[in-house]
Amino acid sequence: MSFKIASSPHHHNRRSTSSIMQWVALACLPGIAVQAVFFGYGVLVQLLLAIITAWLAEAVILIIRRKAVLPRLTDHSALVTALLLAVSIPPYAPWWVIVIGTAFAIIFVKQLYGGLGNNLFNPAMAAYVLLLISFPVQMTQWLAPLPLQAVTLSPLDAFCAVFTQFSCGGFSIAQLQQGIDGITVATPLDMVRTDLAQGYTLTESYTKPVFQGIAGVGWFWVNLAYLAGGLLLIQQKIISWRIPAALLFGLFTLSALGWLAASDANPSPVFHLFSGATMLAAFFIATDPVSASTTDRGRLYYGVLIGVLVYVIRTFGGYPDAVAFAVLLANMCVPLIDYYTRPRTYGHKAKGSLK
Amino acid sequence: MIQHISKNALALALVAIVCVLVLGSLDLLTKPKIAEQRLLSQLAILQEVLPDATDSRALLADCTQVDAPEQLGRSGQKVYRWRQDNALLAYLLETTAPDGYSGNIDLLVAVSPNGTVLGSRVVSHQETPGLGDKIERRRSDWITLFSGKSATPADATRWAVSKDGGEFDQFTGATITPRAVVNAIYRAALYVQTHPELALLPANCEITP
Amino acid sequence: MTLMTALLALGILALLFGALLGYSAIRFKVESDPLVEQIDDILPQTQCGQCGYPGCRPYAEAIANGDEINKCPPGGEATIKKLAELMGVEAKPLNAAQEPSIKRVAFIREDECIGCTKCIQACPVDAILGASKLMHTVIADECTGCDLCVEPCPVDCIDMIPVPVTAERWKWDLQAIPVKLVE
Amino acid sequence: MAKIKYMTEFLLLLISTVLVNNFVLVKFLGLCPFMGVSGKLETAIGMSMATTFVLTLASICSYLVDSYLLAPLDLLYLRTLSFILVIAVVVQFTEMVVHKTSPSLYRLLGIFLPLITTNCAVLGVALLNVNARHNFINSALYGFGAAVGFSLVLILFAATRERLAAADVPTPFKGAAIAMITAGLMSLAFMGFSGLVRTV
Amino acid sequence: MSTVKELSLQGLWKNNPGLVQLLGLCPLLGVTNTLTNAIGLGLATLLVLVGSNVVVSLVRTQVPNEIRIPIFVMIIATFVTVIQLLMNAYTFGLYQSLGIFLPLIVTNCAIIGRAEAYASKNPVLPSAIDGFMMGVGFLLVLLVLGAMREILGQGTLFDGADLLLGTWASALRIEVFHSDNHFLLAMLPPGAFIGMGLLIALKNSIDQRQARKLAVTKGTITRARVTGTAQ
Amino acid sequence: MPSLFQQIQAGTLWDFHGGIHPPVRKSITSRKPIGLMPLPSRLYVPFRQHIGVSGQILVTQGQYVLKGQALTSADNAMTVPVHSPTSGTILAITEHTSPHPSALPEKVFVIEPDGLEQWRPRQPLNIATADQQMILERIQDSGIAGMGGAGFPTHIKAGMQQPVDYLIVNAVECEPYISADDALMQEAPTTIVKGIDILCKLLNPKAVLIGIEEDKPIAIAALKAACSQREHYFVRPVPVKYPSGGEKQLIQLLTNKEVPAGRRPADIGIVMHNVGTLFAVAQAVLDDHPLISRIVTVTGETLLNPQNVHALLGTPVADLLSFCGFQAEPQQKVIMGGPMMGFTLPDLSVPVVKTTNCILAPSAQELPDAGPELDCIRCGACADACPATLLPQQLLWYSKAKDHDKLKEYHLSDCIECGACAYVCPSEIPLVQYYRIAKAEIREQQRETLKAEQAKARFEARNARLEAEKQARLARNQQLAAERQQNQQQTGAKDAVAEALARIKAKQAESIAETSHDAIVAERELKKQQAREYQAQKALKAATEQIGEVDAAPTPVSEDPRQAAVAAAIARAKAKKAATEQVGEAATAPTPVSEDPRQAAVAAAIARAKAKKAATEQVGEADTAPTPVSEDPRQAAVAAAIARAKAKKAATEHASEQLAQQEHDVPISHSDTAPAPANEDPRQAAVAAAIARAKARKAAVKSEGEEG
Ligand SMILES: Cc1cc2nc3c(=O)[nH]c(=O)nc-3n(C[C@H](O)[C@H](O)[C@H](O)COP(=O)(O)O)c2cc1C
Ligand SMILES: Cc1cc2nc3c(=O)[nH]c(=O)nc-3n(C[C@H](O)[C@H](O)[C@H](O)COP(=O)(O)O)c2cc1C
Ligand SMILES: Cc1cc2nc3c(=O)[nH]c(=O)nc-3n(C[C@H](O)[C@H](O)[C@H](O)COP(=O)(O)O)c2cc1C
Ligand SMILES: Cc1cc2nc3c(=O)[nH]c(=O)nc-3n(C[C@H](O)[C@H](O)[C@H](O)CO)c2cc1C
Ligand code: SF4
Ligand code: SF4
Ligand code: SF4
Ligand code: SF4
Ligand code: FES
Repeated sequence: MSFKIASSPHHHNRRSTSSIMQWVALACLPGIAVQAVFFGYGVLVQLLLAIITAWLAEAVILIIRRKAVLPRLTDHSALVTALLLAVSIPPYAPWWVIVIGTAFAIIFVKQLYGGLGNNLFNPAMAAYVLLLISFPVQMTQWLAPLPLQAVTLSPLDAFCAVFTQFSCGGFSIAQLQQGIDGITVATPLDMVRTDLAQGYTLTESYTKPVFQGIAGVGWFWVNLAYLAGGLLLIQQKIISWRIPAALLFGLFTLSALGWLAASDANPSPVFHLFSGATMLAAFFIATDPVSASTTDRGRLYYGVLIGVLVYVIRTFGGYPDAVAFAVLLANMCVPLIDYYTRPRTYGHKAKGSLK
Repeated sequence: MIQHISKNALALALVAIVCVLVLGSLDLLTKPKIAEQRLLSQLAILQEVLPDATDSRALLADCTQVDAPEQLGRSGQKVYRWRQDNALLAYLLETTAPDGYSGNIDLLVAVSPNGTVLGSRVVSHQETPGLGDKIERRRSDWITLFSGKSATPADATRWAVSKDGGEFDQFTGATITPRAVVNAIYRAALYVQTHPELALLPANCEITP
Repeated sequence: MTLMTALLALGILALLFGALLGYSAIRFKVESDPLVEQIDDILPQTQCGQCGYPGCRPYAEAIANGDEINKCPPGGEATIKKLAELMGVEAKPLNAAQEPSIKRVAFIREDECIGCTKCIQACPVDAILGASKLMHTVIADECTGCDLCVEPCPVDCIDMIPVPVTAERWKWDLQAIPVKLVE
Repeated sequence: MAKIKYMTEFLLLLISTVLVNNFVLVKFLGLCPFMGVSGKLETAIGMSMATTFVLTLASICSYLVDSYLLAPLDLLYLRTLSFILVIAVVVQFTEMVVHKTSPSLYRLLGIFLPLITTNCAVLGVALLNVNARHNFINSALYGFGAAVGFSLVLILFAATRERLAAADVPTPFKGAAIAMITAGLMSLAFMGFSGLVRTV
Repeated sequence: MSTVKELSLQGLWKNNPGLVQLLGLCPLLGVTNTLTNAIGLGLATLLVLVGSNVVVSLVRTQVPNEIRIPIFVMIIATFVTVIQLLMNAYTFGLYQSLGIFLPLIVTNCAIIGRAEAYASKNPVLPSAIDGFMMGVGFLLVLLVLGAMREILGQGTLFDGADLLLGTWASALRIEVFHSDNHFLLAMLPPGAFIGMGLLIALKNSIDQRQARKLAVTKGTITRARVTGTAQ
Repeated sequence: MPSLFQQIQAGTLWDFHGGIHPPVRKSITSRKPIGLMPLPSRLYVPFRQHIGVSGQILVTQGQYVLKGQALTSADNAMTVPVHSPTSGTILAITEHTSPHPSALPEKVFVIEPDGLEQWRPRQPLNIATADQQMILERIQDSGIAGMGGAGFPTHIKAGMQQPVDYLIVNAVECEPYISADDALMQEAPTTIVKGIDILCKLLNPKAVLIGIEEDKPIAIAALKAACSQREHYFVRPVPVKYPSGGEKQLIQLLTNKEVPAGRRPADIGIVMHNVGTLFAVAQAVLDDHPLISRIVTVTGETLLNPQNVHALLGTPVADLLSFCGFQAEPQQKVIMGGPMMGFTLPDLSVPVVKTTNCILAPSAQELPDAGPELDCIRCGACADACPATLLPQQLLWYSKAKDHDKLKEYHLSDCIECGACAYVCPSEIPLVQYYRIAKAEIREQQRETLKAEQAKARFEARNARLEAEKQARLARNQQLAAERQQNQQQTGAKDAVAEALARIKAKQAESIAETSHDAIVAERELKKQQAREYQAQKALKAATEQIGEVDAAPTPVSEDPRQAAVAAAIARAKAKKAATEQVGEAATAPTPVSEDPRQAAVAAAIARAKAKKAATEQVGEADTAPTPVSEDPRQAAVAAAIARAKAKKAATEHASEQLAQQEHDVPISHSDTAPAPANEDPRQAAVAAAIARAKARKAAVKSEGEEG
């Protein structure tokens, strides 16, 4: 008879890393669905491409590094990365954009640091920024939301558009970008930025068709869907409430201040909270456990920092949506935040207290 | 102690003197050449905008600074005047588009006194590389489109990007930059037309080193 | 003419600066800092000479004078890391090809020992005790495992044996526990 | 009113040097110490303090030398020579004084002082000040801002590298290579600040 | 002769100022967006390195210790200014595009580092060789990085060679591939850092492969070690 | 705001950070009566079953022992004896697999029971008349060590001189499965309360707090009833949460106090005892019933009849399991202790000891193996669960990187190895395992640095000595040369002035040589002294840093051994000097040593002769009465060692005491307080061992000769 040797504890609760990642992916689904409805099926094609690329890239690197491939592929972290990147880029960006982005995320930002858990930066967001500054044209190809689309695309069209930049019917992306009124439609955030830069007031800007609804057509619903998914994650105790709350708090406070000071030059807090990638960022991106702060106090600082940066860059910076930059900048600060927010260990005096 | 100090001091001074000697002599040798190079480089830009200008040195000297922030983007812009046989053939204006995507776009525009654009170049800008930077001559020919276009106050609709119904193409995904450039050039051309006294202002630019 | 002014200006400037530095060199003189001591404290004090110096202290002096920090195999990566930190340089991989092996101590097979005392002379830390012409023995606790005594022994009766594992020293290596069959 | 205008101008200058045109990540100045002394947080903090001190002092000194010695005498070609002389002397003098007067301070930043002479950022600040024709206050502020920007990224980078030290980085990338890539990603993040301060 | 070999090996590979010592990084990253810039700055640095090494080595015995550094930097600054003046006079375009990095050769840590570490301790000839080899090592890194970034970032090689060599050289410009979508990242600061990181990693992995091969052929035992297991 | 004491009296409970709620599974055994086991065929009683040093053996192989008879003696404060669990014969005193995760062999008494259960005479104490000293001695002599897990000698905790505010009785039993204390409380609440009474008499606390988890209603009722007469005994049901039974956690739970890091609860006026310990105390004092048995929970799905068993110490686990109907699976895990903190057994012959509260033989579905270890995703679940408010993911990170400084910064030493973090980790990382390895490495490294310091001192001393010898030789050579020159000059009949000069020179050389030699010797002494002081200072520093450890008796511990060490070291230095001088002379017999080569040769010959003689006979004598053959260095060494040995016995005792404590407790730098004795001891031991080996060899040769 032989005996098994193991080290204590001999008992584990059974929520595994891969199931956590699966939950995250699951919680994304409402958001993805709304995105697909409002902005076309391109997002699904992008998703497919991203996931395949992510798996391939991960597998190749693991094989080169002589590590077990299967356990690491099935932890599904690459899947989440791919998913979050795919929903961040314009749905009809050419196929090589998402391929380059995902490969960069997995290879450079994740695996070069040693793989899951070792990376300092959020892979999806680093890849997004890379794509944004490398291929600004493709990365600003947002189509008009469904109610405003002059031409609606079938799922098949989506494939054609992503791979050839023309719909199967032969419309170019530039044509597709034109709304029903023949005017190219940018995202509401971009529009606000552009119009303010052009010297319009917000009231003037809001008359445009993109701004129907609380925060622009479609975007409000997208954000709402991600909010719902995020609340599910909190309820499942997969993410802690601290980061999203702090982030939204930071963004809300600053934008409220700005709005109260000059409501015609600064969009309302609600607009900020429900535009662009705010909710996605708050619940899915800023909460990436690997690159976020891990201490309770640190998470609050980290969230507020992102919120503030988002507002500052959206308002004063050169980019319409600032989530990716803000997250990366905050990632940079995480080691320092973590270091200075260590909790007081049992039996030790609090740092700085003269007890 | 004094000895030690003076030894140090003298050593350092000696090295300094040797170095200065070397550099001073080299400076004397190269000074004319450098001055010439500098002049040439300044002329090169002017010449690009106004290829026909022959005696560019005179052009460089015949320069006045004007304060018209409304029309030329900021105050203290230089206006060079190209004259041949005492006839004023063209102005070269520094102008600035204040409403670029990420900041000011500095331009040099050559305009004939009757408001026809003879040439234009972007001198500096902060537009997004790959998107807004197609206004550079290095990146595309777009900026040369303006040569030969005339501008009158009545032309306002024509002087716009095609998206706004004008005759200048914007580039994909970036309308703001072209819009800003078009407007700036238009304003500069109008400014020349509405300010004939420009020709008479004394040359008062300090020569940039 | 400008050359003259240049010479004068910079010459005087340099003269002043030189004087300033010369003065402060005397005025603010400080004795050398005890770097060697600090380095020596980091070295493992095995005194094995594998670094190419006769003992740790000479190597410490050499490091202070700019030698590489990666020459001490017994110290291993940890020592290199600490030295790198102290000296403010990048840590380098260990120089020697082999990693430091598991800890060993010398053991004299006493019935073969002829008592020639060669090992005593070789031992850098006086960890060998014995009577001349009789047997010698190694005080296991004082032996640093440098193996310097192995070579001089004319009858090859010194072995380097792994330090025995005791419950206190035991390292919770699960692989090391034999999985036994019990009837 | 004018005061407010000045204050905002100063603030913008500071933001621009610290964040938008960060010396290390955007302008590529002072990279050697950025790479060299970022291994440990404590050393990075020491280096930051030393650099801040020297950088501010050096930009002041070089401003003085430039506008009261070189410019009047028309010796502009001696700029590099005289600036670096000033910097080297300032640095060495500071080091000696600190070494003697405050051993604790010396332990904190003494060993970094000699390194600063060869920090491009110092000479860079002096030259950029001259190029941008900053006045006295702006020169000092620019030097200070550059130093703060340098310190900020140095300290962040050091904390990051401490975490990196324990990461399971593939062997060829261990050490300098992954540090470079990290710096690259940091610089990627810093691109987010571009356009924050519009050139006036 | 073997010192020449050793010095070359050190400068070009083992102790390469850019890849190993991580010195002179600012110009290395700052001016490598085109190959032409890289060559220009590399050559300038090479000249300064050789010159300053020779002069430092010549005066090394006369220099009082506490003003050593000021003297060295002055020597270096002189060389740099000489080159600056010459470039200004004869390759004005390049002078402009190298910008501030030209005077910054003075503080290129690699140069003062060599002056301190080698030239101030060795006679003239080896110092000159050391300077040359280090300079060439540095130049090579500049070249590789410059080529990498230029190809990726704008699809060309030797863009703007005329700035360095005169108008005839614009013929040198090679369009490696043409595409509307260049990988802009390569031209921007992040690209410089990442490219450099990749180069260092490449060198490391070559070294490691070499070391592994060496270990196999040479065996590892360096010292007689008797390690029986008695008892 | 009521005072803390009022709050405690009023029954306020506090909370501690973290904690987990694993399924408890106690009902399997808690409602069943305690099983009584038949006598096993063999009992394996380890010498040492507590933290500390084992006592001196009192019995010999083959001896008949009575039930309760002491097998070892408690000759030292950190020692508690072990007793024979039943009457029978000592079959052997040998090595046997230890109940320790390492499963390394340790010394045991193997006892064959005779089935008669004959007790030794028993003398119960009258608690009313007995004084404290007597009670404490009785507790110690009865072999009582903490039964809550750590096995710390109870008499030390009970004999504390510091004022005690609260005696906390740990009846929490928070680990899943275990119900041994529960069963005991149901069975014998009054005895437990008597135990509390005894400790109250010893410690005189303001209040007694009995912490017990809410899911043990019967035990709570029983204890409440038993305590009803005593108004300062408070039974405090606490919420079910693991690890509320941890000492520090329970203190925080019941009193809202924290034990400062590196200190003992005693420092904040608290003493905690497990209920089992109190029961044992009552039995020992009132019945003179030493600790020879305990209740062990034997449970798990592979058992037909899981139950609490009253087991004799020394009972092999195999017997216990088969008593409960063990049906092993092919790949069976058998855990000694609970599922959270217990360790697996590699073999079932391991005996039950004083700290064994549970034997768990789960089926594979019941407690499945941990899955493959994935990468830490820094989710922070571990930090949320850690009762010590540590950052386990950070500790993991630095444990992997072997960054010991950082581990210290992140307070690895405050980890109580409760396993809560590993329980919640989604990546199934065996966190505790990493910490244990890291802790072992840190300990090892501390030992190494200590050793390195000693090695350095010795190396320097040796260098100084070699240098001195070289100087001396040089001086001699010079002198000889001068003499030769003189002779030559004399024969050559040079002028007198030169001759005189030469003489003066020679003389000078001589005196220089002499003085310098003396100086060097003195300097060497000085250096050694400095080295020792250096070490001592370091030790002192380390000691003050960790004052917590030594505070029980700080002065004697930190002072005594040092003095002894200095004295010993001086003695050793002298002995060594003599020894090495003789080695030099006798072994190489070099001419420069003596001026007259002939004389030297004679001396060498004598030495050789004596050495030969020594080789044949003196080995046996050495340890009893060293023959005054002063040339023999080994003898000198032996003599010195023996001389030292006595002078230092006290010191070594201290040292080993501390060593024993370190085994349990992380901060090893403790032993810095007595570095010299630690390195002194082995020397003595080595010589002794060598002699023993020589003896054995001689005996072997002899017997061979006799046979042959
Ligand atoms: C990161 C980023 C950089 C951009 N840079 C520019 C730019 O430099 N110039 C420009 O005109 N538009 C730029 N844009 C695009 C504008 O935001 C906007 O999409 C566009 O100009 C709207 O005009 P259009 O659709 O009418 O072309 C950029 C957009 C993004 C997201
Ligand atoms: C995580 C952990 C859990 C513990 N749980 C209990 C427990 O449930 N019951 C108990 O008596 N001791 C428990 N202990 C041991 C106590 O900390 C403490 O050692 C004991 O109560 C002291 O009493 P003793 O000296 O009588 O053994 C636990 C220790 C740890 C580290
Ligand atoms: C090395 C060591 C020294 C101790 N010294 C004392 C002491 O002086 N006084 C005391 O009351 N308890 C002392 N203890 C007992 C502990 O405080 C604690 O009760 C014991 O370790 C059991 O706790 P546990 O099972 O939770 O680990 C000591 C324990 C150890 C390990
Ligand atoms: C709540 C949660 C959020 C996540 N967010 C991201 C994300 O924003 N970007 C990303 O690349 N991966 C994300 N991941 C997946 C995973 O953590 C990521 O791939 C690691 O950063 C890779 O080391 C997330 C995972 C979880 C559990
Ligand atoms: S190699 Fe040996 S002698 Fe040299 S420093 Fe290391 S331990 Fe000491
Ligand atoms: S060297 Fe060998 S033979 Fe000689 S004394 Fe030492 S062990 Fe004995
Ligand atoms: S619970 Fe596990 S995966 Fe989560 S942070 Fe802790 S160690 Fe990492
Ligand atoms: S084992 Fe240590 S780190 Fe883990 S939860 Fe328990 S005390 Fe905290
Ligand atoms: S080259 Fe070294 S700091 Fe710039």
